[in-house]
Amino acid sequence: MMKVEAIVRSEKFEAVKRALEERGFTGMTVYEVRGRGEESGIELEYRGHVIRVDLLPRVKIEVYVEDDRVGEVVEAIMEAAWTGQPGDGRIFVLPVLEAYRIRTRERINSTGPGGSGGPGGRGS
Amino acid sequence: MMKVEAIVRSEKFEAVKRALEERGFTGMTVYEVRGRGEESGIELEYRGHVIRVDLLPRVKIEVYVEDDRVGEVVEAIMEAAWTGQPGDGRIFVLPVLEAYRIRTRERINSTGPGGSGGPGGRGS
Amino acid sequence: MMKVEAIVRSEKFEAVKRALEERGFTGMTVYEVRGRGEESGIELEYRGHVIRVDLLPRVKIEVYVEDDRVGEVVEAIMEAAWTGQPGDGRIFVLPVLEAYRIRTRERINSTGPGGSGGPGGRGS
Amino acid sequence: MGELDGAATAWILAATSMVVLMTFGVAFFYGGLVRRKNVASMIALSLISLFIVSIQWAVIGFSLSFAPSMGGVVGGLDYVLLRGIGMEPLEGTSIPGVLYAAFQMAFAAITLAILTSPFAERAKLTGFIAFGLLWTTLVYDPVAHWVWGGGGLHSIVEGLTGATPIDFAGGLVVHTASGFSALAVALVIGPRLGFEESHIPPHSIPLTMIGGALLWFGWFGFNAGSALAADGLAGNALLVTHLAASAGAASWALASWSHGRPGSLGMISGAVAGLVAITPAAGFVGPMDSLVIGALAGLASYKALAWRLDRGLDESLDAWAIHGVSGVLGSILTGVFAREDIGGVPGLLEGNPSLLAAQVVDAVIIIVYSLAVTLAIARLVDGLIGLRVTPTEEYVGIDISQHGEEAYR
Amino acid sequence: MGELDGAATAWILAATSMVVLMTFGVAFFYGGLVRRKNVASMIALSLISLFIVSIQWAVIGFSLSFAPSMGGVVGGLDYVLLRGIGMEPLEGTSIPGVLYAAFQMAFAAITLAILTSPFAERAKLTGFIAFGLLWTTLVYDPVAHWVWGGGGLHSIVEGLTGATPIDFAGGLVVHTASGFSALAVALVIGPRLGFEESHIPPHSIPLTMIGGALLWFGWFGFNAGSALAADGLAGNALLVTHLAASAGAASWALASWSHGRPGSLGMISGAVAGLVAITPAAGFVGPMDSLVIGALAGLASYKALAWRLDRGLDESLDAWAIHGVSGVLGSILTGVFAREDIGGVPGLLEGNPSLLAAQVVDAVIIIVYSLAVTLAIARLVDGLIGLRVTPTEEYVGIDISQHGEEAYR
Amino acid sequence: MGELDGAATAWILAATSMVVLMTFGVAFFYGGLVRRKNVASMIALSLISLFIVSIQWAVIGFSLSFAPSMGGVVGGLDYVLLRGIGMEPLEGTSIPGVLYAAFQMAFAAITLAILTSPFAERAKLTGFIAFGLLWTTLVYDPVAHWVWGGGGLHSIVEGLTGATPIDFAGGLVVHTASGFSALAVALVIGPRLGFEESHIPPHSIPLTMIGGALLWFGWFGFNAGSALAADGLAGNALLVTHLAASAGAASWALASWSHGRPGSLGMISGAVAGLVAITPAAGFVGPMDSLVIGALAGLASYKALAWRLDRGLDESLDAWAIHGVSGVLGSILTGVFAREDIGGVPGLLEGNPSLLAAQVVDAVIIIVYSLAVTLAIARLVDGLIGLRVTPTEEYVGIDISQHGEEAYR
Ligand SMILES: Nc1ncnc2c1ncn2[C@@H]1O[C@H](COP(=O)(O)OP(=O)(O)O)[C@@H](O)[C@H]1O
Ligand SMILES: Nc1ncnc2c1ncn2[C@@H]1O[C@H](COP(=O)(O)OP(=O)(O)O)[C@@H](O)[C@H]1O
Ligand SMILES: Nc1ncnc2c1ncn2[C@@H]1O[C@H](COP(=O)(O)OP(=O)(O)O)[C@@H](O)[C@H]1O
Repeated sequence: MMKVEAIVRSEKFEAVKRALEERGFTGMTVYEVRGRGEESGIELEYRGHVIRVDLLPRVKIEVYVEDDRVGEVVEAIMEAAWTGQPGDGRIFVLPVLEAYRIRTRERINSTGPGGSGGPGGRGS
Repeated sequence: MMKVEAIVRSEKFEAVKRALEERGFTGMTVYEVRGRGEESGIELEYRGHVIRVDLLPRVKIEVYVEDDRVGEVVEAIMEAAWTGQPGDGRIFVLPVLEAYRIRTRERINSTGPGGSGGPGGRGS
Repeated sequence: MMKVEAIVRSEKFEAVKRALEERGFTGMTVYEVRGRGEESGIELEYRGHVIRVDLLPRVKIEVYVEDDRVGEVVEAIMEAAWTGQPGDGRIFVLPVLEAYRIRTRERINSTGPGGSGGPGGRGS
Repeated sequence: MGELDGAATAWILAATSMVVLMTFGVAFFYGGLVRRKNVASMIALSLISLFIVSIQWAVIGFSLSFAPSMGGVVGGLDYVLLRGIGMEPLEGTSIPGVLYAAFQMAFAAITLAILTSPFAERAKLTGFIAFGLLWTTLVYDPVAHWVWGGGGLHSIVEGLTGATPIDFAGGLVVHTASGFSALAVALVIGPRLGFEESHIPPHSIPLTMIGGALLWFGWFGFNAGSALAADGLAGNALLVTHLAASAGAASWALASWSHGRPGSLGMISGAVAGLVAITPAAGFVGPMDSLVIGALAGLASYKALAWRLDRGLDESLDAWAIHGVSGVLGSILTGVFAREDIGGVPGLLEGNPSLLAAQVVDAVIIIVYSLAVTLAIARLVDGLIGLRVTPTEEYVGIDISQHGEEAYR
Repeated sequence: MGELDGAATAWILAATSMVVLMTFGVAFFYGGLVRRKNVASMIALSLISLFIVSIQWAVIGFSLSFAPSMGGVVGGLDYVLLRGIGMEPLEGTSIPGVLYAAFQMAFAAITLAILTSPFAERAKLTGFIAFGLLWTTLVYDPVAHWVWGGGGLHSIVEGLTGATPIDFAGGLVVHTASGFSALAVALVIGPRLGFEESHIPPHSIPLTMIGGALLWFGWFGFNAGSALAADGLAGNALLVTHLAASAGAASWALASWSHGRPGSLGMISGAVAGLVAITPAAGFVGPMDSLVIGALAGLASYKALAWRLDRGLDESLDAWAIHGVSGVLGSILTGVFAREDIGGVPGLLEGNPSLLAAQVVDAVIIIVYSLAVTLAIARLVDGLIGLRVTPTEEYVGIDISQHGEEAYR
Repeated sequence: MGELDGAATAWILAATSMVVLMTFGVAFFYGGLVRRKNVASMIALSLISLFIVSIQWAVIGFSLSFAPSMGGVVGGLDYVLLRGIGMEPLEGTSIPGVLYAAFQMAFAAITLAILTSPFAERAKLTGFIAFGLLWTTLVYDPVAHWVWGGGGLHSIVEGLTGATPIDFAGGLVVHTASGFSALAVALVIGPRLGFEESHIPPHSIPLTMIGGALLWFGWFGFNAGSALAADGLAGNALLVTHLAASAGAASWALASWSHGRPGSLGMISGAVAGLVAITPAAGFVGPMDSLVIGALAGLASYKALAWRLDRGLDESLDAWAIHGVSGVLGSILTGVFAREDIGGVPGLLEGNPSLLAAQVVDAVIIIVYSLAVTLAIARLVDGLIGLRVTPTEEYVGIDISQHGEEAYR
């Protein structure tokens, strides 16, 4: 199992959610963050002064997903969140060692990190 | 060292905190998120229409813990957060490569990811 | 590529941001969390009662960075966030398997987790 | 008809506006005390109280309360649709009839708003509206009639005790009736999900404080307006109202201090308790009396709140502990402290025990009536329509489930 | 000069204060409806309206509106810098001249505040200030002069229809003018970035409700204050104002209920629609009329809002749908419901069709004038200074880009 | 005893309510400016000021301020416990004695609330209460006595300058006294932890704006109420109050614009500076004067704020820069602009330099007295009880450490 972390524009969040839904990924956890990329924010010129607005609101979406479907999730997000302008965001994939569903108290990941099999057994 | 990420019901947070405390896990970082699982939210029927409330408030709890105590943390959360209803949440375990305590400027993890030993030495 | 997660005092955040900037790390994602460390919070004495304020506001900073620059990031944060008092915070380093920039739709990590090379190829 | 007094009219124009604003005060006071998922709903319940009661009042409520009595039980239908209420003063008053009707309308509206407390975070919208219309018609209007409209209650009480009970601005009509009715509703509607397990904390103290500020401000219109004149009695009512609020805030703060820390919510709750308790007394007692009344009210409501929490009773926002308990207390203390040179009626301290007796009997009758009729209405509506949303809707929050809204983004 | 009436003065002192507070009501009402990155800006636009219009008013606006007419088009310069306005009443009034000027000033200020709606989340500060000063001078002041200042419009309309149009408290001057001007601005300034793609949700319903509360409260000063006396007419205005608000809230709630859930924002919007519609009528119609007027206004504004959303028109906070549409509707319905025994003028229902005709013609003239002149001003300012920030600034938010502030931490 | 004037009473009933609301205005104004961990505390400090000063006032404060003088220094004990204050007017007034006491009480309360500024985010609750009671008794009450209560200061100043100093609504008593006392407290209590290192930003601009709205509104009661009548002078006070606020907002906006962006906080701060400066002048100057006074106040307070920031002085919420500085400025400008035809006293511009001299001397005396006595009280309380929480408590926040509350969830 892996964890996909995507940082996207707030106004693109609905589109991303829909894109994931369409491909059958309903599970997700989201929260609001502030961030900036390599351009180090936006510059506003103002009567000679320049002010740099460096941390802009973004939404962070986390999706835990089986290894073999990571590519689909990344693609869905990438397409839906794209505008082509600076600030579109990033997607990162992290390894997950174990996963549990609290309601059923079962372990739910079939594999360990990196798709290479791993310490976890199939829970359900 | 590993990182345990648990997404639980907001109203269960106090119970989870207590359960962790009781077992000696005082360190934690928490924040509010919104999420949904596989059921893709809750449906409300309303005069013929159905509206789907898909992102419900949850609390995300993060606990960084030595490899050999991960099981205890998972179990404590699992028990305290459980109601048996959809929406109880998930727990994920991620590997941590290095860990530092800022106050003492020391490295604090004894092992690398996945309990397999690793690049980090014991800091204190 | 790796992910550096730092939990620091809210009032130190500006200093940390500056320290990272100075070393050329502009990219970051931040959000507000509440947390406590091993001391399990702060005790306030009050007319005989003691109340324990256990979750204090902190800022969590996430920086995704190439493996070979992790040390620099950790050091920058460590120095800027330090006060020597309990509550200074922690830094953790997690492995990242894949990374993408949405705007250019390219994969941006040169290596997999732990600096050991990995499944990802260089994107740009 | 009376003769129009311009100064009185000027003041009651302002006072009526202030009392209308109080209903929003309740909205924000209560709104801050619930969780963020229910704040729009909590505010909406007060807003709905304001507009449905106002319409009911124009159609029939004013008539049921203030028209010539049908057998002492309720007002007749003479003023239905505000017929005959015009720009001239009604008999015995010196402000325009339309303004008198408007002033009284604002009282009726806020009374239902106070009663939204036990509906907090679980009200089914249709159920609340049905309940509210029935309650205003069957509880508020008759009680207002008995106390202020020339209804028969007072002659009964007078027969029993030898004194006419007094209620300057609605300690019984507004606060006792709504407070005890809240208790009845709480019993029928049941506690919120999760109430037993963990404390449900307020989501915004500043919002509650904004509500408290509007209440304190508006209460001057409420009490000093009840003089229906711009004279010394109105001035006295204003001063004692403010002092009782201050003393209530202080005594609640001290009471909670002895058990822990004095919270800002406690202080504002104590102030409201003081305001409630001085309401029946404002035209009958003096400044020093009002300090005592306010201080006692702060203590009494503090204890009542602690008691209902101990009992596990989810009368969620304490209409009972604050409005009910301090309303009764204030009515009784009016019987103790009333001064002949202020309101023309001597109380116990001036050697007139029968007023105290009248006050007690009056309060008991109104408590019993409110509890009984409200229980019946709540049960009826709960059976027919439902007072409460489903557990899933409650879990998601009333804002989304009943109003389709999210309060904050 | 008239003789000073103390009671009238007492009431108008309070009423003026209340109308000033309404401008803050607009600030918070609008502020809650925008995204958090623009809330300080949205509040600031109303605050700026308040202080620039007030200064303009003292310098020249009062004179352009109320000084003896220059050819019926606009007031002369007799009262420039408030020359000659003192503590004695002006001809035909019974309150101090300074107070009259202050009361009218508050009306001028809130009118521009209402018109900040289409500037929401994209206003360039310099552009707005230039626009605001021009608009107040070229639209508000002449229109106020025509309707209230003895200007020539009314004699023209009277010539056409045989009746003098009536506008008790500014249904046309304040609400229609600002509402239709908002439409014109929206056409020039264009929709917000992202408006077409996704719904832009309000960031704080409680803040909007606080604004709504202050509006409802202040409106009593607005309408009942327009009687310029503390008498039966003022009382009537207060009562019908409240009832129309209630009916508007109820009818909007019902209308939205039939399509989904009745939101708290809908209820308060309906209340404002009712308040707008009763504004021209408040001194001419009775309580039952006001229930009808308010209910129709709630429906009309609800439909208008739906229509402009369908059309993809980003008149962002609905000054047009609420103030414009219900302002016109109320003016017309005044022609229908006016009662001779209340305001001295019979309407259609009392067999006087010419009043209705006069009301319609008056409304049409003011709509056309407002649209045309506002379009011209907006285009001019847009060309010279710019009404709108750059896309980058809009993306970052107006609070940071125009004010250098973050509203919340 | 004077004769009761109904119209004056009607207006002062409303005005007193408005001034009480202002204390909540200060609460929200200040509350928005602190960090979220201290907002409940900041609001509570104003609320505590309101209720402890009100009780003190009823017990002894009114007597110390307004009873027949003890040697010109302070009022005697004739009115202790409000003895002898009844429903009839006091000598020389035409409103009920109880209402006069209530109106003045509201002034005393808000003065201490203004002075909570340097306690922000670090006040120890017990220390603040002790300080507040001492300060009101030893600073406010005597100063009020000197200026308004027939105390001896004015005859001394008159002896020195040949003119009696004037203070219409409390530019010196309320604003100068509290503002300079805030400076003294700031010196004793010391800066907040972290103040030197980084800017401490406000957590909610909307909350501060709500406070500002209530202040602006209430100030009409404050200034126009100080006429103690519903007449032309009250009307003049209302108009000049509004214009000064407008000009202050405008001038602060322009001043900050020349250095960066004009923030909404700057505009509302400028408005408050204008309101402060017109307070002593409101019954003595005309509308055009008030524009000048307001504009100068906006500039002066802007500069004063910048100066205290440069000096690293943590007088946290700028009671000194806004109330202190503009209070003195306004008092002095009253000596410049006073017009005989408005308030009966000519100023410098009408050829009377001695009034200006009297105003300056009066201000200096009150500044020196406030600074000296407040320093002594603050040191005393700091030594005996402590004015400030421990660093740990400060770090955690005053809401939790002093009140056991969290403001938001
Ligand atoms: N190195 C990084 N570490 C952490 N977060 C980052 C990093 N780079 C980008 N982000 C996050 O991604 C968001 C979008 O990045 P940005 O650089 O603006 O987009 P782009 O991909 O166009 O360069 C940022 O606001 C920030 O939250
Ligand atoms: N695949 C997933 N990716 C990210 N977060 C998830 C995922 N599945 C569940 N969650 C998080 O866990 C929470 C609870 O999940 P839910 O499905 O409602 O519980 P259950 O375990 O009963 O199915 C969700 O609100 C969401 O925040
Ligand atoms: N074991 C842990 N798991 C998760 N978060 C932790 C853990 N330990 C500390 N933290 C986070 O780091 C913050 C600072 O920790 P703290 O213990 O106060 O500092 P110190 O390093 O001085 O012990 C906490 O508020 C919490 O958010």
